[in-house]
Amino acid sequence: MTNIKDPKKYEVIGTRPLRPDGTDKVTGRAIYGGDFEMTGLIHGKIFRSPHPHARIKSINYDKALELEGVIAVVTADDLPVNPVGNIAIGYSRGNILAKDKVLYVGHAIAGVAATDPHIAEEALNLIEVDYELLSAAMNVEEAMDSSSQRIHENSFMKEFGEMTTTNNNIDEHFQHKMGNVDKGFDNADLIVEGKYSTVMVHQGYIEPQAATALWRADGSLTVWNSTQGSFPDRDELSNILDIPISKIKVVPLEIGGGFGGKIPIYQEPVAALLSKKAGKPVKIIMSRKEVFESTGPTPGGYTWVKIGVKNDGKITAMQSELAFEAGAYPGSPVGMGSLCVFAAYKCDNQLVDGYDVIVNKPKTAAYRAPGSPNAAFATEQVIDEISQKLGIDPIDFRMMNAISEGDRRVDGPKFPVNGLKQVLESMKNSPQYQKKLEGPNKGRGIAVGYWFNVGLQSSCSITVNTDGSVNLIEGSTDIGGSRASIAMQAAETLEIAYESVNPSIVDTSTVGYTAVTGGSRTTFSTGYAAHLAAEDVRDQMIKRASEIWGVSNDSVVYSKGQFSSNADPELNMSFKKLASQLEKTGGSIAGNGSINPKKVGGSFSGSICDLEIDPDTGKSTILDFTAIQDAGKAIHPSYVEGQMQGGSAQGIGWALNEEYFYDQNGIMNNSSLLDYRMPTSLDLPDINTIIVEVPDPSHPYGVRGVGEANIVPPTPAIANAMKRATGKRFYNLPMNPPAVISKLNQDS
Amino acid sequence: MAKVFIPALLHTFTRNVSQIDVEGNNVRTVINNLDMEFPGIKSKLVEGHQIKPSISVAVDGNITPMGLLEEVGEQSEVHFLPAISGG
Amino acid sequence: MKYVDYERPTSLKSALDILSEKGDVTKVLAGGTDILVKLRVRREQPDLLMDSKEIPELNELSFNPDTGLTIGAAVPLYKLYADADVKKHYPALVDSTTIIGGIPIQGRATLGGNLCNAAPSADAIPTLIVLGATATIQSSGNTREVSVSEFCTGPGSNVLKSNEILVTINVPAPADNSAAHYMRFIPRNEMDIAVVGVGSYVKLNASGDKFESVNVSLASVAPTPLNVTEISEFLSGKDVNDENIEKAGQLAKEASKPISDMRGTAEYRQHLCSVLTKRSINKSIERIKGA
Amino acid sequence: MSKKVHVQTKINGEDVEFLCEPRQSLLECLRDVIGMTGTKEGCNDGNCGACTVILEGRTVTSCLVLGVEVDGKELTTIEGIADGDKLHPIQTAFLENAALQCGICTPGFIIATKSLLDHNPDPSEYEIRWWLANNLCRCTGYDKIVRAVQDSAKKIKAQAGG
Repeated sequence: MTNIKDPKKYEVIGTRPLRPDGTDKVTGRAIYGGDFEMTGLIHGKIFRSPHPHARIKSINYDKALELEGVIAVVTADDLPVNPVGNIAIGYSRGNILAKDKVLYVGHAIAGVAATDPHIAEEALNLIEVDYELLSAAMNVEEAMDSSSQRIHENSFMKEFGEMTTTNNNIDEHFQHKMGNVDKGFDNADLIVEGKYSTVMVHQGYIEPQAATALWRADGSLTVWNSTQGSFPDRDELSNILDIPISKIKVVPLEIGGGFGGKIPIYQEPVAALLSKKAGKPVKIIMSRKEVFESTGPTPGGYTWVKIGVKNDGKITAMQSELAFEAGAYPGSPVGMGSLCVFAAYKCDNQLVDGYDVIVNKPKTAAYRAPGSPNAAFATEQVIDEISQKLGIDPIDFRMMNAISEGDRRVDGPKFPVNGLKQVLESMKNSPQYQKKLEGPNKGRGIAVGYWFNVGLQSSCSITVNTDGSVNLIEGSTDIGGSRASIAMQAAETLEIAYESVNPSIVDTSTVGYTAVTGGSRTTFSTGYAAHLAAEDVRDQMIKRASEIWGVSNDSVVYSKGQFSSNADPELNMSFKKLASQLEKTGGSIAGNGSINPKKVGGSFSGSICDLEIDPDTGKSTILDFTAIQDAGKAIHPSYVEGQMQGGSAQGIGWALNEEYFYDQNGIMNNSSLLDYRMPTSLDLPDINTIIVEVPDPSHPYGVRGVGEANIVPPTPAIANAMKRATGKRFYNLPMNPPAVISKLNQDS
Repeated sequence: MAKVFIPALLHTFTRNVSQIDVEGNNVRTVINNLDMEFPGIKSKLVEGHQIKPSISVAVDGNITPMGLLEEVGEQSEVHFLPAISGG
Repeated sequence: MKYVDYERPTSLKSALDILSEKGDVTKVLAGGTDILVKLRVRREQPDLLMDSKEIPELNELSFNPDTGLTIGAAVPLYKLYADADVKKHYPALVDSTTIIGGIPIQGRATLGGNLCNAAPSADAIPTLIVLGATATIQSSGNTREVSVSEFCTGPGSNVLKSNEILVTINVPAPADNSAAHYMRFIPRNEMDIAVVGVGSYVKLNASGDKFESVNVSLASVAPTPLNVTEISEFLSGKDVNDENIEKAGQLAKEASKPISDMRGTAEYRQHLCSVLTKRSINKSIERIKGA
Repeated sequence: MSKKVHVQTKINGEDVEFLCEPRQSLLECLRDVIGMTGTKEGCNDGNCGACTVILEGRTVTSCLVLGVEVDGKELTTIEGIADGDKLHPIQTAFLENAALQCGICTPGFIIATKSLLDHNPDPSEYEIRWWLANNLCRCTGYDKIVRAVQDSAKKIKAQAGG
């Protein structure tokens, strides 16, 4: 276990250097997925289902093929045959190109490639599909009703991986149990419960999915795309197309935002199949409508929470039931929601049940701490309700019940060292919380949120240049400035200037396996791998110095870029000087780092929101907002603040105006950036940030991933502020103006 | 003696025992010994000679990619959790 | 988007010739910020796009204290709300045109386009209606005037025949003791479509304590922008007081025929009709008193 | 058969000619016909601002302009903001204030900021947020972008010896 260097003596970590890829991004030279060009490139479009649930009786694309300029058309028949009994691969391939049934509006049915995008689009209108319409289940309540149409006819509810005999639209039931909740509720003085529902929302990245695929005559496939994980894409392409990994190379280009939504692949296999038929590279860029209807939003659903507490504020029992929309195929984040729903609070009696429910909507994907915001929208309001009833300050009440190191999570393992209490203290002492909020129709709400963060595999290599600079080769695609935060860790370990580290993000054939850019792991795991690669280089340089000086390896000391030897005070050489002599003294030096961290510290975050309601129109204005988060150690503070501000903005949008609005035919009406209302610059105040630093001992520099936890508390904090401003508890999202007015008119 | 925690959904299988001390220096031997106490539980946790893909194993609170090979210390705690992917 | 031809006539005559020859398969293009969106989703599929931006008569922007304001159909919004006379005499037009779309949209979009697009939620049409504006329409050999309140015939449709083009929008000279105002409600602070929009025009008597004439027009609560004549009848001659303004709000609510959609429920829109009508009338009164 | 139109325009001070079909937007012509991919596409219906360029002195969303409409007109795109290899103060300010994370919206914001500061050299925070409201960003929450615009105004004033 590397012990953490004394943070006060860091040279590079904690500073705010310019990111290495910045110049290209502010001059328009950076190449994103859609910017990729290649000789012989043709363009693809995808034909998608207009129905939420239907059997495909026939597909006819003869007319499309005859259109001048159209080169190839593919359907599910062009995918490998699914081996009998392997349900999982059937689901994966089914979401790429529908087979036998379409399960949501926007479900891909066929791909067309043509000499230009307009011709490909016209060809879509010449494809004829014969459907047999089926009734659709559009939310968890409808889908869980036993009378509802089965979406996957022969699937049975699973419990802990075991198939039960229950045949309904619930794919999996999760359960965590600790102590005895009934006993806990019996000796509670006060019990508060509530069912809180959220609606499907989208990550909202501004760059639509874009990918180009070239399937060569020798059977090798190269894909250039915007992605959150080039290696996971390679694995999934191999899985779906049934070709060996050795034949596939994924070249990640710059990515225009993802937030979890660009972890899965969608058009890459279709572009690959079209390229195979056409013998040319095929580029497919999604329209904004396709991004909304055909990628992976985060689920709606409900979270019911019941908490028992003694009059002195001690929690005695906590129970929850969560049911989230999986979308058309299993795999909603209800498992993660079940883990986070009570994460912040210590209690020996807990029972949590989670249901992963299939509905006729796009298959959900990760969206920044997936599942945790949905759960917190319930828990943090029930906690707020209790603190109001007991007359205890909401931060004090949370402090009294906050978990600490060694307390058990509901699924069993003990919490490692964490910064929840420090976050709560910072919230209490924050300028905003200290400031009085007066006047009618105004309210202040607070909430806390948790995300457990993940480690997963990362690999880096570092080569030393003759001028003393080093090349850092890594595989983590850079969404939010992680090139800088990873290079800073390598520079700190090598004790050279940050500017001497040239990071480059390379394709899947040039660096060791590196998992997804997600789960708040990039600065944590890939930074750790860069640190190990830097240590490897340092040790080799020390050995080389000992050989040049003819002294023992142990006598050589390296500090602040200088090699010296205890054996002879005269001996002294800079990193730069030694680097210039490598060729002549045995050859250039390259170091490697590979890590799959077992121990990963989670991150707690808090939000404070002051808002004002216009009682006539129901419109709310955020007056002041503060985000607080435990970063362990902020490597590049500007980008940590950026994550906190970005997560808060998404949380505010989620709370106030964002929703998938479906009509009664199961069709999304607002699949445009006009009517899917994400906050504009005019809708948000300045977002204050307070970084708390409780180092995670399982990382050489104490880093905790900060990418996700910050999106969890904004929605409940806003709901708690709404309660103070209107006197009403909001059980549904979004809390948009019509919802506020109908709440205000409820009893007056 | 490692302290093994039984997942809630398997409690009906273990006569409602939620926690039991089991001999074993790695996850494989712990599960084999557990199966002696509660015959058939192994088939719930292991497939072929690997932990089931839908399950992950945590030793002392850390989810391990090593599965059955992960070492288990004298005072270690072992949890079987539903596998969840990154955020 | 289907293949389409493009022509850019530089005289009104040549434009009218094109329209009389193939007007039924032609769409007149001004700013394009509405039309291009419709073409891409194939709500319209013309064979020809005729660009009107180089036609001199459609680019006129002039004010005469007696005859009022003449606005060419192709004048971009940013030019309109930057014009000194418009800012001075027609602040309600500035209210409307500075909130259409956003800054880049206003760099292209035109008042003529907003009117011809005839969206029930258009922000400029209620203002033109309450100001009593008229539209000058020409075809080869014929010119006619249509009151803006009759111009829209349904969601996205208007009175123009296929051989006709909108040349100018004409707004009467402002009367003494009068003012107009436009406001809308949107969930976001920008980049949104009116859930409800209200244009109001008020003319007070000399002493300012009685309404002489009032016009109120609503957006997004009927298939076309709605001219609430009941309010004009009720308020004319009435005292200027909260009770009468409250009643006007009630009349607006009753006149509205909103639908429920992704931007708001019918019930919520009716509620807003009364709230915004009261606020807009009061704003018009403030403008008179402030002048 | 689809006929193409010959368009002559001036982009970032240089004469540029190209052929395009009337249905091709200015955005598509810049990116796919001329090969200048600095201007980005986020929605193709004027709602995100990622495709903002300056046409005849006004910012416009180039996805709602046709290529044929810029014949004889003058354009400024992100590729023309820097002065050779010297970054414009706005570009430097965006980097120094970490006002971008993924960067897809950055070209649109820099163009909109340039146009704002040309029209209003010393804008208030409200005026900045109003002028930039057509440019959506999902990563930053806008805070550091507003700081970068304020910083740009100072840098430009300093550069002009103001």
